[in-house]
Amino acid sequence: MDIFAEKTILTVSRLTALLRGVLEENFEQVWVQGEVSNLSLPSSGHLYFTLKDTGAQLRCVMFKGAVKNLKFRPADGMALIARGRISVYDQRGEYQLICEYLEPAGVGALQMAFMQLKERLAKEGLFDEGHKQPLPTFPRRIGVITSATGAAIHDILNVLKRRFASLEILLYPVRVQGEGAAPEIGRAIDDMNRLGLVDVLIVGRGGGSLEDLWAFNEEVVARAVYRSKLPVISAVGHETDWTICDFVADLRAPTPSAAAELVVASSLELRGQLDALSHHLRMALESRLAALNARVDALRRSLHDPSTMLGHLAQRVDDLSERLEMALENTTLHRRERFERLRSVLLFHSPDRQTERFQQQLAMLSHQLERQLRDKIQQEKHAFGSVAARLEVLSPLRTLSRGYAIAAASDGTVVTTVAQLTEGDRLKLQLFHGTAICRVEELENRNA
Amino acid sequence: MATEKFETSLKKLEEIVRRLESGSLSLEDSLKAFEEGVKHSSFCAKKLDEAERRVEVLLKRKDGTFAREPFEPEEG
Amino acid sequence: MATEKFETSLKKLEEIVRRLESGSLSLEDSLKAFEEGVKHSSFCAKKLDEAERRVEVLLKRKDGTFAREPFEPEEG
Amino acid sequence: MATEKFETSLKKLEEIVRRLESGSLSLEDSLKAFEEGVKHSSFCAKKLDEAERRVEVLLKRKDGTFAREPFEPEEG
Amino acid sequence: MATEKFETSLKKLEEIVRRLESGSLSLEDSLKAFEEGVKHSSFCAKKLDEAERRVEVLLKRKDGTFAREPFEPEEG
Amino acid sequence: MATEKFETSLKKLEEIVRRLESGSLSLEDSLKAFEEGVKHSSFCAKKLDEAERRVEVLLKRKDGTFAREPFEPEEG
Amino acid sequence: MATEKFETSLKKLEEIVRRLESGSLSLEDSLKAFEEGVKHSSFCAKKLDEAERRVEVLLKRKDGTFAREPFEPEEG
Repeated sequence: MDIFAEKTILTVSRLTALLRGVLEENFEQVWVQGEVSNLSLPSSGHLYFTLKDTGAQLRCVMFKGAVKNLKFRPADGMALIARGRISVYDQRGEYQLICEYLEPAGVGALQMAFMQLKERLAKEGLFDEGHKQPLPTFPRRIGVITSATGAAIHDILNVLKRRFASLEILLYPVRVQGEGAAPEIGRAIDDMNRLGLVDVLIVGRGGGSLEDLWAFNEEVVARAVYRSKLPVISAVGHETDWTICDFVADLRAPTPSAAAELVVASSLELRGQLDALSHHLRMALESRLAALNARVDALRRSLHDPSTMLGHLAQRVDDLSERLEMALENTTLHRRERFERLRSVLLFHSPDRQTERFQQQLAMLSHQLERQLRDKIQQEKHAFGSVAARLEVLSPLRTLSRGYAIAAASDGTVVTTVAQLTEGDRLKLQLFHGTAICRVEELENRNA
Repeated sequence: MATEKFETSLKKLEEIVRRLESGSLSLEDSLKAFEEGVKHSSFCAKKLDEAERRVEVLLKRKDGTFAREPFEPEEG
Repeated sequence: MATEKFETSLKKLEEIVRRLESGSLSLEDSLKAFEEGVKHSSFCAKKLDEAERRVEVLLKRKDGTFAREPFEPEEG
Repeated sequence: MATEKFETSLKKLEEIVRRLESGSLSLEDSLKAFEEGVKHSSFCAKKLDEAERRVEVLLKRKDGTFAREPFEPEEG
Repeated sequence: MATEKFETSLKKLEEIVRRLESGSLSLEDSLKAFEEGVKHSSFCAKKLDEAERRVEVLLKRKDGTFAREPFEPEEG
Repeated sequence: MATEKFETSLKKLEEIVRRLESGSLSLEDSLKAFEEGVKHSSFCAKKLDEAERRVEVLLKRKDGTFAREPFEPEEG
Repeated sequence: MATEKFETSLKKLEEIVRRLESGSLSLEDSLKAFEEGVKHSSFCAKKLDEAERRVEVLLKRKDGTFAREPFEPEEG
């Protein structure tokens, strides 16, 4: 119908019905990409949102039945690719896309689902470190939840064999991929907890595609792991693949082999630790005993001191005794020396010498005394002798001896002339020998 | 008690070693601690020695109970 | 007394050795100190010998017999 | 007196020796001093002999016998 | 007198010797001095002999008998 | 007189000899002087003899006898 | 005279001899002088003899007897 050919006046409803027919006919199946805004999910269960890009926007709705099948939850700002048909909402006169399928733009739906679940569980606290349990230091029995025929159990047993670890393994066989795998895994975890036969759980499988590993990204598994009282080691796929299960688990091993290694290592380490502790225990006590022994020995050796002290004291006493004797001997010796010196000086100065000197002096003086006197006498004798001799020579008696006589008057006067005489006078004649008294008889030569 | 756990015992051993090494114990206490340590050490060693290498598979019966059986993995 | 502890005795021994080494004691006091020191020294040596014998016994047990004896460490 | 101490006696002996060596004593006093000195010397020697015997006994004990005798050091 | 001391006598002897050495004494005084000197000399000799004998005795004693005699030095 | 001293007498003897030598004396005086000199000489000789005997006695004593005689020098 | 001294007498004798020798004397005077001279001569001879005898006596005394006689020289 050419609505532009003639002026045909249509009612709004009519026109709207016409437009819907056109749109529904031509846009029965379209893919459109845009950014989500104004997202709302009322209690009716239908999802309403707008897709937009820089130039336009498109009203979208997804009915409850389709929403149920979504692996992820759309959100404002999310870039989406939507598949659906265009229809018109008569009452408002708006056209809208009735979405049958949605997927995140850029990533696959599974990834988006993974991310969203991860985000949600993280928000809920399922990944909190605080909730994680430590592995038992000594796991004696290990529960392994995996396929009985898969690579995982094979790898785990190989590791145990290789490491000679004495551990018990209890396998709980489950499907690890495909429909129903996740609930089975979850149930297995719960069963293991209930049975209480093991100390730790290894949950996992070998590597595969994202789809293969998907069971481990399912919420049911995550929640079972979270619920588990037994510590859970998640060991899914290869090293680069992380699953939700990995995040929730108490420990994540990159591979089942690695999980086995962890468990074994802890067991071996434990043995080493015990040995070390036992060694330290012994060493600590022995070194303490040795130290105490050394200390006691050192002290005991130091106790030998009194002998040395006694030796020193004895030496001192001996020394003093010796000095005492010496001093006493010196006392008498010095006095003896001093005394002997004095005595010898005394003897040297004995009066003997003085008397001897005096004797000599006296002898000399006595000798001189005698000689002087003798000399004197001799001298006088000599002087006298010569005078006496001269006198002898001069003696007048010599004249008399020749016959001369000296006549002396009675008065003694020597008569030298007759004049002096009178007859009858008495004369005294001195002769050489003797005298004669004579009388004068006659006088002659009176004048001569 | 028999319910003493390996971990508890090991922890006590550790504690004892630490106390002994600190040198703060008297000789008598050191000896007591050592004696206790030896007991713990022996206990732990015994526990470690008890473990055997055994691989079993858990089979779920129809009635919901479980049974353990030796597990022989298939080659490959 | 029998309650004398190794540490007390050792401390006294040390004190005695220090006093002896200080050289400030009279002969009489030195002798007394020495006598007491010898007593303490012997006491300490005896205690250490006992301790060593006890350790030896414990270690012997541990290496053999002990491991098989039932042991239940007490809760600390 | 019996209460005379070794150190006192030794000191007196030293004093006597010093006085004797100084030469300031009279002969008579020297003799007296010497006699007294000899007494002190003998006293000291006797005391030292006693001390040595005592130490000897203690050391003999210490090396062997003593350890077997019951000994309980008294609280100081 | 009997209280005369060796030292006094020796001093007098010295004085006498000095006076004798000075040569200033008269014969009479020399004689007197010498006589006195001889007396002092004899006295000193006697005293010294006595002292030496006593020293000998004391030293002999000290080496043997004395140590066995009980001795308690007096407080000084 | 008895108080005449040896030295005085000797001096007088010397004087007498000098005077005799001077020759100034009369025979009579010489004789008198001589007589006096002889007296002095004799006196001196006697004194010297006495002195020598005394010394001899003292020395004899000193070498032997004297030491045994009791002697107490007087306080000077 | 008795108081006449040897020297005076000798002098007079010499004078007499000189006068006699001068020859100036009469025989009578010569005789008198001579007579006097003889007297003096005799006197002198006598004095000399006396002196010699006295010396002998004194010397004899001194060598023997004298020493035993008490002698107290007079104070000069």
